[in-house]
Amino acid sequence: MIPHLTAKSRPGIGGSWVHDLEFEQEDTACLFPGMPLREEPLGLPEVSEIEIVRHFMELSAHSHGVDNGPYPLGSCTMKYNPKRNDAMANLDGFRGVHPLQPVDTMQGILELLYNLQGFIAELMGADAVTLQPSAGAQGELTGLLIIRKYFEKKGEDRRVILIADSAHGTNPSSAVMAGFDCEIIPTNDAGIMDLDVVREKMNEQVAGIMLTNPSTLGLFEENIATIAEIVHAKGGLLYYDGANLNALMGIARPGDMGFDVMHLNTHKTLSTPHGGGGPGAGPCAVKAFLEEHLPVPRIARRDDGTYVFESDRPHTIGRLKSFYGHVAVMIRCYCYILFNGPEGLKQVSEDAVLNANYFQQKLRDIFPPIYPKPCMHECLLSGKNLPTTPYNFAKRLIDYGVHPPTLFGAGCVYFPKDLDHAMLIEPTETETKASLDQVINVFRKVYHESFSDAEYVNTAPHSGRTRKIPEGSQALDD
Amino acid sequence: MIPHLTAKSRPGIGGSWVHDLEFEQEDTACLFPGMPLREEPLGLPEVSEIEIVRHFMELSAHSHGVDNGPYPLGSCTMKYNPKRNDAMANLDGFRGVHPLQPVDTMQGILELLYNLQGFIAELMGADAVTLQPSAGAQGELTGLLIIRKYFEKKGEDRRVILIADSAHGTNPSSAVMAGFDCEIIPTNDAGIMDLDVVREKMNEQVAGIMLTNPSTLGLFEENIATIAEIVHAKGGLLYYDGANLNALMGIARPGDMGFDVMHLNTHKTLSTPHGGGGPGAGPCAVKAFLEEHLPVPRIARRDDGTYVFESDRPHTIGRLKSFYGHVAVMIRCYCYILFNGPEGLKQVSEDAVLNANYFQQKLRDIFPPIYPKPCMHECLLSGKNLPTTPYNFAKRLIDYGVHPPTLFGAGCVYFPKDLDHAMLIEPTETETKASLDQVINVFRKVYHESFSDAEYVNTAPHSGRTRKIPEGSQALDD
Amino acid sequence: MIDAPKSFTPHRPEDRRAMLNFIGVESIDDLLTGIPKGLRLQRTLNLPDPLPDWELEKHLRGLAGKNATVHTHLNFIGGGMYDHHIPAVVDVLAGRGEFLTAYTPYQPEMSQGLLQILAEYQEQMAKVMGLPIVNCSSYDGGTALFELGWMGCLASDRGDAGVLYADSIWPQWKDIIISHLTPRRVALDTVEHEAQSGRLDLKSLEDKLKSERPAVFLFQTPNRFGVLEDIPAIVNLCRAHGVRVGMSFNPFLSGLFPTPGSLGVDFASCEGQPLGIPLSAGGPSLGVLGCKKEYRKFMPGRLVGRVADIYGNPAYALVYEDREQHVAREKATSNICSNQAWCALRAVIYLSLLGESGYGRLAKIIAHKTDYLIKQLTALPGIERGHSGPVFNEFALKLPKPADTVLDALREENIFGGLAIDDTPHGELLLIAVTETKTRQDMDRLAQALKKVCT
Amino acid sequence: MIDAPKSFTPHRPEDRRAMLNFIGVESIDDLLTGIPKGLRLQRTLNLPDPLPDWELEKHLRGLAGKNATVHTHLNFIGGGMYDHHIPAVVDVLAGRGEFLTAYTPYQPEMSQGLLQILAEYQEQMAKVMGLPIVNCSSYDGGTALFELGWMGCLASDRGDAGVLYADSIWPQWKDIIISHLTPRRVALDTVEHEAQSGRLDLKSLEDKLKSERPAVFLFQTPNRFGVLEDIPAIVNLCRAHGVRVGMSFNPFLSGLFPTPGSLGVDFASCEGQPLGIPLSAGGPSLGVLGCKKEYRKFMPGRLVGRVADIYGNPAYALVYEDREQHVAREKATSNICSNQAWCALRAVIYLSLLGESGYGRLAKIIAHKTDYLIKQLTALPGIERGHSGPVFNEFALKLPKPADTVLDALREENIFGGLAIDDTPHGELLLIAVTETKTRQDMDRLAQALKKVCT
Repeated sequence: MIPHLTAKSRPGIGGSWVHDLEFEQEDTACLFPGMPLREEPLGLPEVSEIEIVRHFMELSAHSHGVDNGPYPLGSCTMKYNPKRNDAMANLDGFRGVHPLQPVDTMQGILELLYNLQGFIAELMGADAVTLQPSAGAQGELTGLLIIRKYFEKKGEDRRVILIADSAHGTNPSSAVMAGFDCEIIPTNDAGIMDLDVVREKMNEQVAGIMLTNPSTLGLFEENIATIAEIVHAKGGLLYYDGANLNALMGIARPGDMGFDVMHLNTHKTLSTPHGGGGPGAGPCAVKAFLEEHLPVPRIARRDDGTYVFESDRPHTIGRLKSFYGHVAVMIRCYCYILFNGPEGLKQVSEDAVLNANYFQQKLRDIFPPIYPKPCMHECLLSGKNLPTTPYNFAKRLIDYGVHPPTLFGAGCVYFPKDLDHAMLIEPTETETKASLDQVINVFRKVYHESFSDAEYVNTAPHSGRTRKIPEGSQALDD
Repeated sequence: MIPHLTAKSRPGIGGSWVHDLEFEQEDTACLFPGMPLREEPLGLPEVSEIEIVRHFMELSAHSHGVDNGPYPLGSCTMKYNPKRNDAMANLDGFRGVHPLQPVDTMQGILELLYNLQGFIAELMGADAVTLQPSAGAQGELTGLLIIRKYFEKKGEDRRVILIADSAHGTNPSSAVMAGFDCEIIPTNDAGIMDLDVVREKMNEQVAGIMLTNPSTLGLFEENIATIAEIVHAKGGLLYYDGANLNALMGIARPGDMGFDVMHLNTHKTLSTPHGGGGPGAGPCAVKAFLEEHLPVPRIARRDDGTYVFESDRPHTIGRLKSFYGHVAVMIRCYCYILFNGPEGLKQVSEDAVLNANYFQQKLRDIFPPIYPKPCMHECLLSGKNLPTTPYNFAKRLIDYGVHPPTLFGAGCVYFPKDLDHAMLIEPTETETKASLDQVINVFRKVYHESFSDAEYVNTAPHSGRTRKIPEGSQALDD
Repeated sequence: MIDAPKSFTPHRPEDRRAMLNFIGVESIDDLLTGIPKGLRLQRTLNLPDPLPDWELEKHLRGLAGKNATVHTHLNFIGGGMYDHHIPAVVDVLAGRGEFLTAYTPYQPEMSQGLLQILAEYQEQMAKVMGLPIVNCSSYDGGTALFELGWMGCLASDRGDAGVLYADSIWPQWKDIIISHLTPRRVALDTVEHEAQSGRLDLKSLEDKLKSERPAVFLFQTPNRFGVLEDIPAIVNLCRAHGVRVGMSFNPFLSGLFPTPGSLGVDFASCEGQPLGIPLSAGGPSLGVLGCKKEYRKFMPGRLVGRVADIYGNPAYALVYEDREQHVAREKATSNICSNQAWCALRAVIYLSLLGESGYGRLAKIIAHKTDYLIKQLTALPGIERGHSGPVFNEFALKLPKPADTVLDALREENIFGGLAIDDTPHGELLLIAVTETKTRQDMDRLAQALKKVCT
Repeated sequence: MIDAPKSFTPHRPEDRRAMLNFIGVESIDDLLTGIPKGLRLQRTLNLPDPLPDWELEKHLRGLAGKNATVHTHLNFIGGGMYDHHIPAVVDVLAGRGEFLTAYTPYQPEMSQGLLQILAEYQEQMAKVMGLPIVNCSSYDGGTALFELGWMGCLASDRGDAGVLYADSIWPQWKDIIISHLTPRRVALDTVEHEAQSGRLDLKSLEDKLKSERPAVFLFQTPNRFGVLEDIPAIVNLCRAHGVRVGMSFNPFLSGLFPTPGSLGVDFASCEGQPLGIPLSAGGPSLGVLGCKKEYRKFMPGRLVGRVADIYGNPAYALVYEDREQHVAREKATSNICSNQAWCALRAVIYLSLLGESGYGRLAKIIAHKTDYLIKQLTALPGIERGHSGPVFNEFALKLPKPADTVLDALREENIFGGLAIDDTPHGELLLIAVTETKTRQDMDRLAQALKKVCT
C-alpha cells in the first residue's frame, strides 16, 4: 500500500491539458436555469502528470502478469498474450470507429467480425455464432436464453437445467438469471459424470444440461456421446461451457459431441489479455436450428459482398450489449487464429495437454494426481502429503516468483466433494520446458521446506511489499 | 546480472513469425555463384517470444528513468518527457514515411520541420536553423564547421577556438574534429570567465569562442556582452553551447547576447526522451550572415506554400547525416512547444531556476554552495563537510530511490580546478515541491548517516540487485 | 503430434519427445485417450493457413483502412459513446504488461498494485457518484442499468419485483433490460417523456408509481435526447411512494452538478466509455455501478477492500465475495466473473489526469460548446431545438428536410452529422453530440455545411 | 513570475511563493540578477499560443495525414532505409518508461538492466559482424562509415591519414565523409566501380592502394546499386598493400554469408535501421560500429563491459572511457556523447525475436524475393538488369523510358516504384528495393504496373 493519489492532492493543479479559454470562462449557471450547480468539491485528486506516471509505474511493480513469469492458475489459462494482436486492435482504423456510424463506413470491422464468426463456428463445430457476449458468463447467459427461447417457441415449459457439481460458479448463477432452476449432477469417483444420475434426472421438465468439457477437474467427459443421447432423447439441449476449449482445438469439437449451444472464453482459448479481471468476451455458437434465437444485431453478409447488421429477427432473445460486443477483443482473436493457422491451433492444444501431463508426472511422487490417468490441459494434484495446507504452500511459491495454482475456495473454480486439498495446475502451452522445470523445482523445493522449515513456509510470502493475507480475510472497513 | 538470452538458446526455435514457404525453401546458393554461404552458426540466441518479453520486463525492473523517480543529475536535465509527444511521433503518418519518397508526398513532415525551425530561431534569437544534427555534440560540430567555412570563404586562416575550462568534454573534442586547436580560458573565483584572459587570448588567429551559458557551474556568464564585444572586435565569432538553454526560455536569448552560432540539446530544453543514452538531437541556429553555410539539405518553403529540400548551396558545410535529422525527435519538440506556448516555456525556465535555488537554500547549512549567490537551473554544492567522498555519499542515495547528482569525474560535466568535492544538482521544473522536499530530506538523512553509520554509507547501495561498484573500476574482460 | 512447422508454441520436436518419454507415452495421442475415438476430429480445421507477421499486419491494416473513423471524419455522432480525447498517459500506463496480462487478483500478495488501482478506481468513482459503494465494473452502461433494476428487486421488501423505467433511455438499453429481466419474471413498464421539454413526464411517473408500486424506477440523464432530467423532482416522487431510484448518468455531469448520491439516488450507473476508453466500434467499454452502503450486499461483481495481513498491516484484497457466483453460485447477485477491470484501470488513470479542477473545467467546456453549437445551428433558417429542456453534451434538432438526406449530404463533406431519431411519435429529430474535441472551427464547419444542405 | 494560467509545470502560485519565501527573495526575477538587464528579453516569445491536448492531437494528426507512408503506398524505395516488418514486441518493450526516460547509465548500480541490454546488444551485434568489439552505437550508417575512416587514420602507423573509399557507397555517405574528414585534413579519394558488373573496380583499387597508400579503404555491400562486393578479393588486395579495410554492410547479409570479421575486415559498420527501427522519415536510426580487438582504443562512443563490485561480483558499467570526450576531451576518439542507445535497445530486441534461425530464414526470404522480382521485371520487354553482379535486397534496372516518367505513372497506382539513379556516367537506372514485407501479389502488382507503363 502506498498513499493514494487523493493523499497527494494539491487543489488547483489538476488537468492542465484541459483548457479552452473561449469556452471555459463563461457563466455556466445561466445555461441551466433551475438546476443549481455543485458547490462542494468532489474530492478528486489533483496531481501533476509526472506524479501520476510515477504512481502507476510503482503500482505496476507490485503487479504480476504472465509477462512477468509463470502463472499456472488452473482453469484460468494464463497463456502468453501476443503483442501483435494488441497492436492491431489499436490501429486507428479500428480504435477510432464509432459504433453508430453508417454501416457502409465500417465494412472493414464487419468483414473481420463476420469472418471471425465463421472461424469460431468451425473451431467449435457449430453453424452460427454471435460475438456479442461480453464475457464467458454472458456467453452462458446468452446460450441459456437461447435454450429458453427455443422451448418457449415450441410451447414447452422446461424450467430445470442440470449442472455438474464441479461446474464453474457462473453456470448455476447464469441458469438462475435465465430463469431456470438448477439441479446438480455429481461427478463419480473417476471425476466424470454419473450416467445413472443423468438418466434419472433427465425428463421432459428439464431444458438441458450444462457441461464443461474437459471439466474443471482437467478430465474429458468420456461419456459425452451417451449423455447427449440421453438428453436429446428427452427433447433437451446440451450446453457447452467452453472454458476449457483450449484443450481441444483441432482435436475435437463440442458440436461433434452433440452440444447444441456453446460459448468460448476468448482469453483462455484465443489468447486475449485478461487485463487484471477483464474485459473478456464469450462468443456463443449454436447449431443451425437455434440460429434464429441468436441476439441482435446479427452481422450478415449480403450477396454483393457488403456486410450489414440485421435486427429484424422475430425469434431473437433480444440484445445483451449496447453495441456489437468487445470488438477490440475480437480483433485479437482474429489475429490469433490467422497467425497460428489450423495446425498451429492444434499444436497449441496438444502442447497444453503435454505440459499438464509432464507437470503431473514430474510431481506425482509428492503430489499424486487426484485421478490417476492422463489429464487434459490441466492437472489436479493432491496436496494431502503436505504437512501444511495447500494455501500455506501456495503462498510460499510467491517468494520464488511463481503464481500459485488454483486452490479450493479461491478463484473461479469450484471443487466438489472432498477435494479441499487439491491444486489445479494449468501450465499452458506457452511455457517452455525450462520454465516448466523451474516451476516444478519450486514446487518440490517448497514441498521440502514445508517439512524442514514449516514456520517459514507458513508465514510466507517474505519477499515483496506485502505479507501474508490469511485465508478468508474479511474487509476491515464496513 | 541475469543470464543473457544467448544462455537460454534452444537452436531451431528462433523467429517463428518469419516464414514464407514459397520463398524460404528454394536453394539459395545458386543465387550467388562464387559466393560461399556461411556454414557456421552466428551464435544468436533462439528463444520464444514469451521468454524475450519476460527477459526485458525483468531488465526494466533494474533500470531507472525519470518515470520512476527523481533524477537530479546536474546538467543532464532529466525532466518529465510528456507521453503525448511520444504518441504523436508514433503516428503512422510520421513513422511510416520513407525519407526518399517524393517530396510532395511528405509535405506534412516538411511543414512541421519548417515551422519548428522558425520556433527554435525565435527561442534562441537566431535567424536560421538546421534540424539535421543528431545530438548536441553534432550540433557543436555543425556550428564549428560553419565558423570554419565562414573564415574559409573570407580567406582567413583562423585555427584556434577558445573554450572555458568548465566546458563539456564535447566542446574541445568537437573543436578538434572541426580542425581547430583549443585554448582554454579559466573561470575566475566567481565561476565566470576571466575577461582579461579573454582579451589576452583573442586575436586574429582565433576563430572564436565557445561558451555554455548558463555554464556547467550553474551560473550565468555576466560579462557575456563584453566578451562578445572583444571577440567581434577581433573578427571572431561566438558559439553558444545550448546545453543549458532550458534555464533561459523566454528570459534571455543567446542571439541577443551576441552569439553568432548556437545549438540546443532537445532532451534538455524540449523534453525529448533520452532513451538511456540517445537518440538526442542538436538543432543548430545561426545569424543571417551565416545561413549560407548551414548543412544541406535545407528545408525551405516556396511561395505557393509547398515545402522543398534545397541542396544546391555552394557555401554549405555539406551534409552531416544520411537524411534530415532525427525527425521523430523533432516531432516531440514541436509538440512540446505547441503544448506549452510562449508563457508556458518561460514558466518552465523560471521554475527550473526556482527549484534549483530552493534546493541550494535548503541544503546550504550542510552542503554550502560553491558560489554563494543565486544559481540558475542547477546548483553546485560543496561536499567538503562530508566525512566521506561525494561518491560514497551519492551511492547511498540510491537506496532511497534518488538518482545521484553529477559528480567530479563522472558523467558529461567537467569540473575545473579544485572542485572535486562538488555536486551538481539539477532538480528540473517538473518536480513538485513535495518531490524536492523528499529528495532534500534524503540528502540530509544520508549526510547524517555518513557520520553516524559511516561504514553502511560507504558500502551502499544495499538495496536492489547490484552492490557498489568502486570508483574508476576497470573492465574485467580484456 | 504434428510438430507444425509454423507452430508458435515454444517446444521443439525434441523437447516434446523428451517430455513424452518422461511421461512414458509414445505420442500426445496417448494422452488423449480420454476422448473417444469417434469424437476426434478426423480432418484439419478448415481455417486459413497461418500468416507471417508482416502479412498479418498488412491484412489487418487493410481491414482497418476500410473503416471511417473520428479522425477521418468530423464526428457529431454520440448516442451513448462519445469521441472524447484520451491523454497518451492512459495508453502508456494501461498498456504495461504487468496490468494487461494479469488475471483477476486472486492472490493479493502478488497483486497489491493492481488491487490498489481498483481500490482507487472505486474511491474516485464513488466521489463522482456521491455513493460510497462502487464495484470493480460491469460490462457496459446498458448492462449496468439492468443491474440497477435487479438490485432494486433484491432490495425490495415488498415481495414483488417490478421495474419501472423511463422510455427516454437509449433504445438499446431498453432491449437489454427486457432481455435480462424478462426471464427472471420481473414486471417491466415504462414512463413516457414530454414531447415538448423532452423530459420525463412526472405526472405519468406518479401515476405508475402509484398504480404499479414497482421495486425501483430507472432513468437516464442526459436522456436519449440529450435532455437533463430533474433529478430532485424524480427522487422526491419516488421517495413519496416508497420506490427506490436508480439512475444512469453521464459522469461529466458531476463536474457541474451535485452528485447523484447527494441528490438522494439509491443506485447509480454510468457508461464509463467517456473516461479514457477508446470507441473501438463500441467495445469493450465500462459499466460503472454504485449504490448506498445498505445495498452493498446486492451489488454484483468484484469489490476491493482493505484486509489485514498476518501482522495486522492493511493490504488490499477482493472482499465481500459471498455475493459472487464463485461462492454463492445459484444464489449470487449476478453471474459476472470477468468484468472490465482493465477499462476501470484506464478510467482511474483518466480521472487522475483530469483531477478535481480539470474535471469541472472539462464539463464546463463541453456545456458551453454544446450551447455554442445549438446557437449556431438554431440560427439557421428552418432549424430549431427538438426540446425545450436543458441539455448537456448532446441535443436534438428539428430539421426542414429528412434527416437521412441531411446526413448523406454532410457525409459528402466528411462530416458525420449525428443520428436520426425516428422511433418516437413526435416526429423525426437529429441527435447531435459535442465533446471538447470539437473546436469552434469544427462547429462552424458543421453549421456551414448544414446551412448549405437545409437552405 | 508569470504563473501562466496554462502552465504545465506542477507548481501552484502558492507553492512558488512558499519557495521564494524560503529562499528569501521576492520573485524569480531576484534569482535572475546574474543576467544583465539589457540582455533580458523584454517581450513574450513570438510562438503560438498553447494548445489543449485534443487540439494538439488534431493538429498533429492533420500533419501526419499529409504524408504518404509505406502503408498507404506499395513501397519499393530503399536507398539505405528499408521497409522491414517490426514485431510489436519491439515497440511494447522499448516503450517502457524505465528505458525510454533513462539517461546514459552513469550510475551503474541503478541501471544494471539497461547496461545488460546494451551488453547484449554488443554481444549479438558482435556475432553478426564477426568482430569482437562493438560500441553502443553511433548516429547512423553514414556517420558510422566516416568513423571507420577516422579509426583507420588513428590506427595507421605510417603517419599519414588518407582515406580511400568506393564511389559506390550511398551518395549522402560520400558527403558525410567529406564534411567530417576534410576539416581534419584527411586526404580523400574514391575508387570507381565497373559499369557492367556494378562491382568495385579492383584494378582501380589496386592502383590507388599502390599510389596513394591510404590508411584505410572503405566500401559498402550491397553497394548503392544493390550489388554485393567481392569481400575476400578486396580484403586480399588491401592486405597485400598493408591497408586496413573498413566495410559497411547490410546486417542481413550475415544471415546468408560469412561475417565481415571472418572474412578479414578490420572495421565494420551498418545502418542499423533494418533491425527493428521505424523509418520515421529517416531518423533516428542506428549506426553500428565494430572492430577487431586491437582497435578498441580507437573506437568512438560508449562501451559496456563487466566490472567487479566491492564484493568481487560481476556487474555491468561503462568502460574504457579514457577514449571518450568527457575524459579525453580534445584527445578523444570522437565527440560523441548522446548516441542511439534506445535504437540499439530496439535492435537487440529485434535480433532476439529473429534468433539464429529466424535471421537466416529472413535473409533467405529477402534474397529469393529479390530474385523473384528481378525475374518478373526483366521478363518485361525493354527492361533489363542494370548490372551483372549478384544483388541482395535491392537492384537496379535499365528502363525503356525515363525513370521519372515511370515513377510518376506508378504513383498513379499508389506504388512508390523505387529511386532514379542519374548521377553516374553510365546512364539512368531505377533502383528497386525488396523486403520480406512484399508479398508475391505485391511484386506481381509492380510488374503489372510497370508493364503498363513501359509497353
